[in-house]
Amino acid sequence: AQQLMNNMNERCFKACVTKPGDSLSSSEQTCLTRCMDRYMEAFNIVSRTYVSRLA
Amino acid sequence: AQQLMNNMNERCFKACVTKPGDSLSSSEQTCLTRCMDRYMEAFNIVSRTYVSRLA
Amino acid sequence: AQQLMNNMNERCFKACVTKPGDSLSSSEQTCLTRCMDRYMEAFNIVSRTYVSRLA
Amino acid sequence: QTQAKIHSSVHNFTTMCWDKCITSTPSTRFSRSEESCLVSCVDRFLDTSIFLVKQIQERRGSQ
Amino acid sequence: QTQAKIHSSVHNFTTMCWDKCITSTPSTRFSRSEESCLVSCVDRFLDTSIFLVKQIQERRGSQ
Amino acid sequence: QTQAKIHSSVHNFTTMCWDKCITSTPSTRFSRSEESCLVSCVDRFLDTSIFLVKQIQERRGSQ
Repeated sequence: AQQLMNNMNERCFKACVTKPGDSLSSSEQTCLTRCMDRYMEAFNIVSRTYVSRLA
Repeated sequence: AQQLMNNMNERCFKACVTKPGDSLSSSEQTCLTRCMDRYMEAFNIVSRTYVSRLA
Repeated sequence: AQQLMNNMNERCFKACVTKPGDSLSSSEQTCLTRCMDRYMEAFNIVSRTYVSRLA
Repeated sequence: QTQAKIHSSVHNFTTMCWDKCITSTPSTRFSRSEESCLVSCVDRFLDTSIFLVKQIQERRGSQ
Repeated sequence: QTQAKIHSSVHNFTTMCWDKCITSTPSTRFSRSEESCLVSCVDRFLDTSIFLVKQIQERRGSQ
Repeated sequence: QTQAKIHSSVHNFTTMCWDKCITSTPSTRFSRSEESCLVSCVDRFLDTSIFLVKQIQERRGSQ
């Protein structure tokens, strides 16, 4: 879970906080919440696809 | 050899399969074969150049 | 210190030697000297900011 | 293949395929093309590994 | 947090924030915007980590 | 320098110089400029390391 969090933090920070300002703006926070959901979904899609190939 | 394969796979996939489709197209396969040859050639050039500097 | 040198070498080579030639040109050397100073400054800024958050 | 190696591959594939397929700002859901890109990215990467290993073996055989 | 982990984080943040904030050829000094970007990059990255952890905890709580 | 460290450096240089020098789709052979870029990339990277170490030593000496 640590690895997932680290990679997600990095990707979502890169995608959502393009110009770091004085605080996380509300639009950045909205983006981060969506990015978190999408990243976990991507992880599940990748996991499912990979495991189905190993079977 | 494992490290060489992993790096080559990653670089050649990136260079040749820009939009992953339903299967590897024949043009993607041609690109992969060339990329493999070039990557090994690059590895040899780098290796030779580096070793000549150590001598 | 080794880690700092490795990361600095990589970043400054990327920033200053965009088209590697027959030797390091004087403008590349000037760029590298500046890049070294800026990289160390960046390291200090990041270090200070991070430590102040941990306190 | 051990459990740990599979896990580490899934993490690698997720970051690699995220970088390849998700180029716009994250939205409330994946577009159809983003989702199919993620699936194909994993499948074609595995195909690429197999393809390259076969190429190497063929050459060794023909030497 | 151990000393070694802090050190490794500082190295990671330096490379990540350098890549995000320093886009022009290195000069005799940082511009004001480069310097403030480096500071904000570290602060907002830490905010992002805290924000995402909280989001996950809230969801777990509401399940 | 041990054998293992040299090996690991060759892998690092190959990926770094590949990314710097090979920007078009791989062809049946390297262009002359790609090949000379690969050689110069390794040589100038080693020069850069030596140059930066010297700069640091000079400053320490003059303090």
